[in-house]
Amino acid sequence: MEAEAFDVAALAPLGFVAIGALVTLMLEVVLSRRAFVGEGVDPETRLVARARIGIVLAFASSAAIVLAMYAAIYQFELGFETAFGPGRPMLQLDALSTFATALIGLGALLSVWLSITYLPALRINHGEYYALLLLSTAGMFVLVSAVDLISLYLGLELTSLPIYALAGFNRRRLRSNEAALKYFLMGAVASAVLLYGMALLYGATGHTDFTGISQGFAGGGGLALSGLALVIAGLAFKVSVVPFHQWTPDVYEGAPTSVTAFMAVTVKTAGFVVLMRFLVLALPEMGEKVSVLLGVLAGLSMLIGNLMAVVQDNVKRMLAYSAVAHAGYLMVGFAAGTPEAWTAVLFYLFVYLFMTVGVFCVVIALAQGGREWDSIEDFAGLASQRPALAAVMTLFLLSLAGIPGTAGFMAKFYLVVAAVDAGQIALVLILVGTSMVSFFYYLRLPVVMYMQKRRQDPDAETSSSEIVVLALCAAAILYFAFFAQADPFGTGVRALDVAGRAADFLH
Amino acid sequence: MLGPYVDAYLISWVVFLPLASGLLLLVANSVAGFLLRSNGLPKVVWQVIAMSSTSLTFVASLFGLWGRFDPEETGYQLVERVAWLPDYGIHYFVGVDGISLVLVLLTSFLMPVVLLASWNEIDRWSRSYLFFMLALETAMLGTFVSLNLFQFYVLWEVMMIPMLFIIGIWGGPRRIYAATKFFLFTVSGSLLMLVALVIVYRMNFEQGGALNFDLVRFVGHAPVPGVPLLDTVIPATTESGAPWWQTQLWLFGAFALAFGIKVPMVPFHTWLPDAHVEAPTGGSVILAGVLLKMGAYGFLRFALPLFPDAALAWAPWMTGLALVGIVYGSLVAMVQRDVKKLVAYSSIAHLGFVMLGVFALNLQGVTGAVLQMVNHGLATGALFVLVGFIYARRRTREIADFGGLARPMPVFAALLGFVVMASIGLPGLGGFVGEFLILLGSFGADPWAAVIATTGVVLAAAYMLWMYRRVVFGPLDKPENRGLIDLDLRERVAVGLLALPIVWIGVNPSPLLRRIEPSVSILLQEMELRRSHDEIPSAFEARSQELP
Amino acid sequence: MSFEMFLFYAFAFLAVFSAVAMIGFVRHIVAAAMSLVVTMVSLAGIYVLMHAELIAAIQILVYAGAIVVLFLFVIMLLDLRDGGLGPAARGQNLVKAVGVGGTVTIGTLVVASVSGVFSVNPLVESLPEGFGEHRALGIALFTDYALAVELVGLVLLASIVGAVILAKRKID
Amino acid sequence: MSIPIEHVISLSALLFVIGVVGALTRRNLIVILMSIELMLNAANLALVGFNRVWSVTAEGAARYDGQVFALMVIAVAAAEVAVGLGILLSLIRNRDSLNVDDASLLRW
Repeated sequence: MEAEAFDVAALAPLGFVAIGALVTLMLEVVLSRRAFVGEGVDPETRLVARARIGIVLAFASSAAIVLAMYAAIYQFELGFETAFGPGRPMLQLDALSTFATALIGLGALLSVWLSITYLPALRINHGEYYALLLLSTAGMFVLVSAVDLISLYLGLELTSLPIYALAGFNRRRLRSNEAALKYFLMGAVASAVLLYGMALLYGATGHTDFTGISQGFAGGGGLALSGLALVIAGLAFKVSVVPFHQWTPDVYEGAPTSVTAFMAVTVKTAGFVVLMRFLVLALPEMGEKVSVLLGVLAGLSMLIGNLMAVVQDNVKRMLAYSAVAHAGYLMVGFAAGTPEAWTAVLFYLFVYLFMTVGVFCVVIALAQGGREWDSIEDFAGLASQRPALAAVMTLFLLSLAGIPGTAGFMAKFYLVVAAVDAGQIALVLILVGTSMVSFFYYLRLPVVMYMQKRRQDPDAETSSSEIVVLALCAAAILYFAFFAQADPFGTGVRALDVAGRAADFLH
Repeated sequence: MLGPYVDAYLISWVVFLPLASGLLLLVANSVAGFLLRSNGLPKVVWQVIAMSSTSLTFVASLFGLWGRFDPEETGYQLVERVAWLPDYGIHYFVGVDGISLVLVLLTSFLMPVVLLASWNEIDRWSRSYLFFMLALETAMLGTFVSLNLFQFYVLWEVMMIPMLFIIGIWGGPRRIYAATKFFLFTVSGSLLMLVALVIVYRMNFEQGGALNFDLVRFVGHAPVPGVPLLDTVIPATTESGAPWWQTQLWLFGAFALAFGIKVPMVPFHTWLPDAHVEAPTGGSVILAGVLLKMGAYGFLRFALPLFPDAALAWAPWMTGLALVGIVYGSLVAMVQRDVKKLVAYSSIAHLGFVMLGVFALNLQGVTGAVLQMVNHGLATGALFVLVGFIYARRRTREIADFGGLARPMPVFAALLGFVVMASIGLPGLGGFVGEFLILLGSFGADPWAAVIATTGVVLAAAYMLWMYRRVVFGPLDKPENRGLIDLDLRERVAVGLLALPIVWIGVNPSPLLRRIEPSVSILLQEMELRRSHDEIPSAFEARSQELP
Repeated sequence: MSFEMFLFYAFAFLAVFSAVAMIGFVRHIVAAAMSLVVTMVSLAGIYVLMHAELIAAIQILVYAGAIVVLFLFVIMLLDLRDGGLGPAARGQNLVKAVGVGGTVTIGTLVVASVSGVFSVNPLVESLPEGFGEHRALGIALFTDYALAVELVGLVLLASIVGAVILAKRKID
Repeated sequence: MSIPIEHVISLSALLFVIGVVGALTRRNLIVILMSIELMLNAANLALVGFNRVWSVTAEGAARYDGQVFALMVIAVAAAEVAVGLGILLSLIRNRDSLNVDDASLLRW
């Protein structure tokens, strides 16, 4: 492959968030210097000062992310298409990578907004939070454009290391420590497995870039196949597909909720996009075997995710298993492996972002007094006290369940159409059957919110940043429920077409 | 000024008017509070808004739809079609034929009556209640007029959400259980239908058709009368070499599950008594009056015409289930001690009649089934309304707690007697015509089925009259019953409004039949045309050439 | 057997032996860390044999010099009285047994498949001049792989920030 | 003569398996971390070994994919250990045990 001239502009999104991370680090130091002269400041003043600094940092990070998203969208509109690196292509700039970059940027942006009032509420308002979040976002930007095993591995580590730290960010809370530990240990093992798989692929094909691997892969052979299996296993861990999902419930529950929201949407997006690119570029004629393997993973994830979610009493845990189930739905698209399926997967990820951020935002809006209100009983009678919050929560849950009238249904619908088209009837039936199971647990929250009496009376209020996030997510879910493919406001953008353009990266 | 728009989009106006006023209700309180500087307006304001919008909807459907509907013309009328998700062949596509017309009228008629009847029943969150009722009306009307499979599915599922909340928030003591059960049964049942829809859609495409979810082929401005539904050739069995999931037998099964749960047919009926007993009066009436009709309507509109071979193959089984429903429903109704539960089980029996008529697959049977849907909606609705009135006075529905109500409440007794007669199918009232046609059709299809069904008629008379006797006659031995106040004007008007069409249909059913029959006969022709005899592929080609 | 081969097997034995010792039968955690050092150094020796001098040097610098020291530092910080290891690998339940078995199987598969694969691409006997020396590798690093080096910089930054915030003694 | 690549890869596989076994069976957190390091080292050995096979391009120029990859992995491993030990320390502050099984708040 002829390497293109190294175009620094192509790195703009990555550059913006990386610089943003450095700026927030510096800013925190400078601002806290000014705020805490001397040790004699009383704790109350310190807290207030911290909260103010946190807002400044959040704005700085938002600015960095918005710039990155703007750059990505600009690149997408212009239809850039280069594989680049200073010498040999490491990253690929194309519709898929810019689409995913914008999507991940959106997830990161919403997570930053979620954190503004949540961090002070849990008393973990430290500037490093935003820097870590931005660094992880940078890692995902690398991940979604990686066309080489080396950049894939580095992107993965850059994504994961900050999240390990973020998961343990609530240092006073044992649960948070343990979540971080568990995520770290299992993640490190998974990435070692992935690395070993990469080494084997390299050995079998003599290349580390995806196209080189696809040329060398011809015919497979035991070495290449076992390498492939290990790589898929390593990536499956990141997107929490059964049987590599064991970390999910504990980490979702233990990590601070804003971190959970962040990783639930962005890591999943990045992981699925890189898996997609790897499968399509490195295995152009994805064999029957790989399809069957992915199908088995999909079926297991749907079954186990949905069944386990039914018995959970903690909302975050339940959502973790539901995340496993959704990973299974997405894997159905992977098993189908047609261009329509890739489009459906990307659209699903897009919609999934709003539903998931929205749901976790409601959990965050309930947090107060340094404690999370995340057991199902904590939601009882919410509708009588905070009706708007209960209403949007119901909307998000219905969307996750895939009830018509929500964007979640459209996403599932496109997936089903693509899978039927590819003849994956067995998987579609599993999808449908497990969706029936999922109604049980998604329905529980609306039922307790609307039909039971309020037990506790926290007088928390939804902060304005949370209102913005909730309104945005709810509006998006309603809008894309009806206009996934239409353009009633004449913006010239139709969501499904955008996803289709992004999925068309192979030609 | 709006005239031309109203003309061109008549159905949409009817369908979306309730939802629009419902949304108005949601925002109105804050707006009014802001403008008038008050803490919201009294409940009666919201009730008046809801009442007037539903009444307007009824008037519009009566004069607009019924008035402009041309009984001479077969096929769909007043059609509207707007691109929605065009790349997937999904359109906002509505239109009415005789079958949907009467059901639309039934729905829009019941809604204001229900609101009137349950005027004082809801005492908390009444604005939300009215919103859910209005949203429910839009969803129901939209389902009846949908001519696009996808749109139908979406509305079909969306319909359950308001009902879930109506039962779950304003229902009786076991409301959470009942609401959840109702929702899970009906929503999960339809998921397989979605898969079947998608499969049919793909098959249509693979056979060279467009990517299309429209039920009828759309030519020019309006669908040509009698045009085939979706030009797809669906093999009857796997013998043609098709994979199992592309055969009519399986696809029909998926549809039948969704519709059968909704009807409800017997093995899937268990959600119904719970939902009815726990629901507030308004919910019960709508549930019995309209929602149950959705299942039978779905069979007529979608399952039969799309899968005629499978419908024939399944017909004996479905007839059997319908008969089981009739007999079982009647027998269980007989031993009920709770009036509402009794009415709920009688609904199962009545819907068994409807399904019997549908699967007679002949003109009398199907016409009778459609007519019976209307009758059942009116009569059972009135029964639930009356039960609601008595429950509001005594806070009990146990038959044993009553007795001798004729003395303190003569008007109530008279109206209940009338409605019971209507429900039994007394000649001269609506129920008689429908049941008679069904039995006639069923006799033509299978005499034995008609014979068994007749026992259902007898049983219905037995349990209804027995209930009536125990509630209204006999000694007035309970002291609580002595001081009961008779129905007031509002209540009399509500029941009277329901009684009016019952008499009208009984005396003069021909305006209804004149509109239902042509549509039914087209439907049956359609089925015959699409039967996959061996020459079907050539017939398919011929049809494709016929149409541009 | 050439001297080179002898050295390879010697290093290989040392590496495997100390690795097994680390996870298997040392009693004190410091001894485990020392076993890790031995493995690392043996691997460095093997790298030299395979014309990867720079890697060998870095292996010793980073692993023996930095990583294991970090381990020892933490061990010291924790002040473990009993060596902290407890009874050697006890009670493996079914899941773990399956996991281990699966991995061993994969390993065996790999080994078995190795011989077949390399018949198509035999070992290159005549390596280019100066293969694996610091100069050649350095040039490759800062031309073809410059982007990767930048990314590693970010990874290290992230880990520093993360480690500091997690391990800092006092936070408010 | 040079070392047969099969032997190098077998050694690497063996070390990897030892690492996996250690990570899965040991209960001491620090030993688990060490086992993970062992796994990374095994991968490095494979990368360097395979680089010996794919050492020249068709034109005869040297190729360093594997060795560069190995270098990156060494750096990343250091970063990983730093974060891992950081998590360990913050955990130990709240709970005085190094045993995995004591992490019982969250079910394993």
